[in-house]
Amino acid sequence: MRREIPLIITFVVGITLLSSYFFSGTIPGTTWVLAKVATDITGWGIIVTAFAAGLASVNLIRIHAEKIARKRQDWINSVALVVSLAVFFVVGVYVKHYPKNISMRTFSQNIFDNIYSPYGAAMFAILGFYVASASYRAFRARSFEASLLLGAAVLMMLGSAPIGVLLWNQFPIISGWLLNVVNSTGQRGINIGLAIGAFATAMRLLIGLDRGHLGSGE
Amino acid sequence: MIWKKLQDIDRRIIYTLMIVFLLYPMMFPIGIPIEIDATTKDVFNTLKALNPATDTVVLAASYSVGGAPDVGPQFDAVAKHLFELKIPFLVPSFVSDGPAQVERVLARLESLGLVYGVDAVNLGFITGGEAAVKAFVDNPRTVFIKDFRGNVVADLPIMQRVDKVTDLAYVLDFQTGNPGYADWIRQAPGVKYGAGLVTVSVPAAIPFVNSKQIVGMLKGLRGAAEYELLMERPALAVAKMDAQSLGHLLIVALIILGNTAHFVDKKLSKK
Amino acid sequence: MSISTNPWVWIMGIGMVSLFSFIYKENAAYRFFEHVFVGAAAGYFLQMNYVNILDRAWIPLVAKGRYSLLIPIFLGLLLYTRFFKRYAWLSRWATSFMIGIGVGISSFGMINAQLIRQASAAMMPFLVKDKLGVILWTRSANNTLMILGTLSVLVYFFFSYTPKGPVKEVTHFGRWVMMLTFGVAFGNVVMGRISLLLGAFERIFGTWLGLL
Amino acid sequence: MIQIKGTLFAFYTTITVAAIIFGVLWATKSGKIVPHIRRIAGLDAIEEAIGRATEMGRPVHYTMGWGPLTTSDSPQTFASFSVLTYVTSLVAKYDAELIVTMMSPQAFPLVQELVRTSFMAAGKADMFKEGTVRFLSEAQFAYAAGVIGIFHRDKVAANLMFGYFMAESLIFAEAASQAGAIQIAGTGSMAQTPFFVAACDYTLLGEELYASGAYLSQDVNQLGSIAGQDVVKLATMLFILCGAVLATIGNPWLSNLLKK
Repeated sequence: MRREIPLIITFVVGITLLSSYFFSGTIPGTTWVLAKVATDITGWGIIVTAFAAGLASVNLIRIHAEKIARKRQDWINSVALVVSLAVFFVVGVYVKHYPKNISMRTFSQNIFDNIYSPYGAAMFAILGFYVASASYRAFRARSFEASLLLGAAVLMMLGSAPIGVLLWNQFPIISGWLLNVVNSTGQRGINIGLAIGAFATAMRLLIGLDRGHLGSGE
Repeated sequence: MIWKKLQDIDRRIIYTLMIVFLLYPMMFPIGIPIEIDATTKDVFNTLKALNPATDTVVLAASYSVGGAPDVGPQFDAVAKHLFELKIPFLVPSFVSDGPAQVERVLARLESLGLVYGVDAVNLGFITGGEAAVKAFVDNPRTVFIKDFRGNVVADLPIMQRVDKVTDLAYVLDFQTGNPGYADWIRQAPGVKYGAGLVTVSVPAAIPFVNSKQIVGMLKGLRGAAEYELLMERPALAVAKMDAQSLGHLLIVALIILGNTAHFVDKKLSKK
Repeated sequence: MSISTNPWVWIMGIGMVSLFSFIYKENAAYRFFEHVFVGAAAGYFLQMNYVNILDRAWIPLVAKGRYSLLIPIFLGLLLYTRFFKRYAWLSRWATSFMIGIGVGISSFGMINAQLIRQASAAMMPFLVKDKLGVILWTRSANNTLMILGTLSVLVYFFFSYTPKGPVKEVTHFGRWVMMLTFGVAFGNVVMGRISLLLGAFERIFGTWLGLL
Repeated sequence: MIQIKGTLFAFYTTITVAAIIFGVLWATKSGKIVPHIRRIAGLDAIEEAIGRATEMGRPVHYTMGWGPLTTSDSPQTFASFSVLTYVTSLVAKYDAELIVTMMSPQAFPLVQELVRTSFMAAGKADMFKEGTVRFLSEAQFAYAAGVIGIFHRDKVAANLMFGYFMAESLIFAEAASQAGAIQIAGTGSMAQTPFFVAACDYTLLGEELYASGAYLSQDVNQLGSIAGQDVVKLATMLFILCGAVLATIGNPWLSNLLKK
């Protein structure tokens, strides 16, 4: 039973959603409208996910609470983590329940605009540096395949920046050809393969042939 | 010796050079001209051809704060354009960062005369990714219960224009990844769909543009710069394009240097 | 412009520079702001999910009597059985429910949007003629390259067959097409990544330090 | 129930593809077909990477990226589960240290369970600790910030990345390379593969991610499914060729069929 019920749940939910793409009307033998049932199920998924987020946060808090309690190395940082978690959570919940409290709203917008948003932007922007060091490090014409990678990348860079056309007016044309013809070709081939692989994986789960995720049979 | 060393420049030197090459043109712009791409014109012309009396547009805010420098300027430009054209737009967010960023854009437009709830609405965030896109497509009017400002969505005047997803003249989706064009294409096949993409997603999206599943596309910051030029209102995005150019040149130069060093060194050591 | 006097902007600026400092070396300032950021994001998302439960489950249940919502609430609560060894297995009901959604939602799109649409997009004429019947050689060459390229990539992805002889050459060609594709994607992305950096510089050197 | 317009062809394709896969799978199960999977270098390298980490006394880091369960990218997560099961068994065998960081709250309970039971199956239940599977953040770059912090502080020697990734891919790949870790990656996200190719020691391309479960476990169900996928690919190729030939002679039959 412990393994059968989860398999049945996956099958029923999966089949219902899949059929809703092909059929409209009611589910045979019931008065339930298929499209409505499918919408409900996806909506429920959102709710279950929200509960899962709570569970995952417990893990985060437990790891850091332990660090603080045992005064492990860097425990001050763990305090910072827990405090900022608490502030963001409490402020958000407060604003949700009292949306008319202007000073709290301003505070909430401020921590979003000056902590959450720019820090995310900073981490993302690190990519600007990494893309430079990665191209320098990785783009060596060591083999024929590596030369193809390198050549295509350099031509693309020269074609897509506004300065490229000033250096040689054919750069945007070459990069356009690479993007529309060569790139489309490769993407298409890989995409078709991926679609088949993903579909087969999904089908195995639907039928219950892959059950590694259910753990051992306890 | 020197060739060996050049093959392996300390990455910190590269980083420092990057900072210099990008900061300089930002402080002292050069003014390199920009050509406008056809996919950008598609977005512009699609919006321009709409009828303010009957048509409503969706500007989905699915861009994270991290990707905002690439996609945010597109959203700013298009929202401003819609406001000038007097075409009402709904803004649902499919990533949690969306609503707070949209709020800033709307506040700026409100100071210019936009009427909230009539011309535009910040619907707020809905979680679930692709499932959320599907939920919105199924019920664009009722899936958001309260908007980001706490109003009941169903009561807003703008919502009376929309009942089914096919009532929407155009969906323009600003995205930094997930959910994005692939999810919309799968879940909303009957909708005229355009994409404001983070530059990284562009190559993967090209096959869908060619197959007309995506109609109109803005490509990263450059797309925003082009859009600003089409509106004849060059702003922030245009200003940053010079820095882009120099950054590219630096990286290309580094690659050439590294490879030259690699080959010269190989040749010398063979002798 | 001059340097900002707004304390919020200072919190932003110092945090951003500290996070950036990682590229030179992992250090105490990075570590501190990393933890602040991870905490902030966790709190922010937790709050978002709280709002979701409130708006999508609790309020419709209590105010509108939509009792079917008891199902996802029950499933969501089952996840927490993990803290009680004896009942931990019940949490699989919830996870298998989510897996069912993933399976149902992905299968159609994979076949329809990805397999069929992409395969049919590859069905281009080998020879393209204009209205007068004159063969357009460039377009024909491009089309032929695209069809054969797509097929070679697919040949590379045969797993239960070890390529030999001419087929091996085809898989090589498939790999070359892929390498070019990856090069294109990488080169194209450089621009996007630089614009992120510019956005960050705008905040640090403009908003905070007032240099721009 | 009424057929929705425009989905007829997709419906029959779905049925046909599923039938081919299950048909070949059944034939494999009953021993009629014995598929041999061609070599996938990146997967062979996993054992070497874990062995090296053990020698150095430093941990192995595993991430499945976004790890979604309820979207179209979820099959990548499921493929990653198979790889993680294999990695965990190797870690147990070598007595190495494993750190799995998670971004997906959906997959988090599953992964915790998966790692715990894999350790138990290897008779090393005590190797599983609260910190083995760590949830860091649902926010993409907060997660990235946390992960690269761990690379440096815990001195990760091997970095394994399998699953659905977005922009954080290059942050991980570059930061781990600076920390001196050996890296193996596989993803179905087309846009990220180039970064893995450029910055990692081994990268699985495209569909190879979906073949890894079969390759590593040699499980008969998965092997049969891989063989079935190959048949579907062959059929698709013939289909494309026919379509191209028909398009060349100007016959619209196939393209009309597709619209049904």
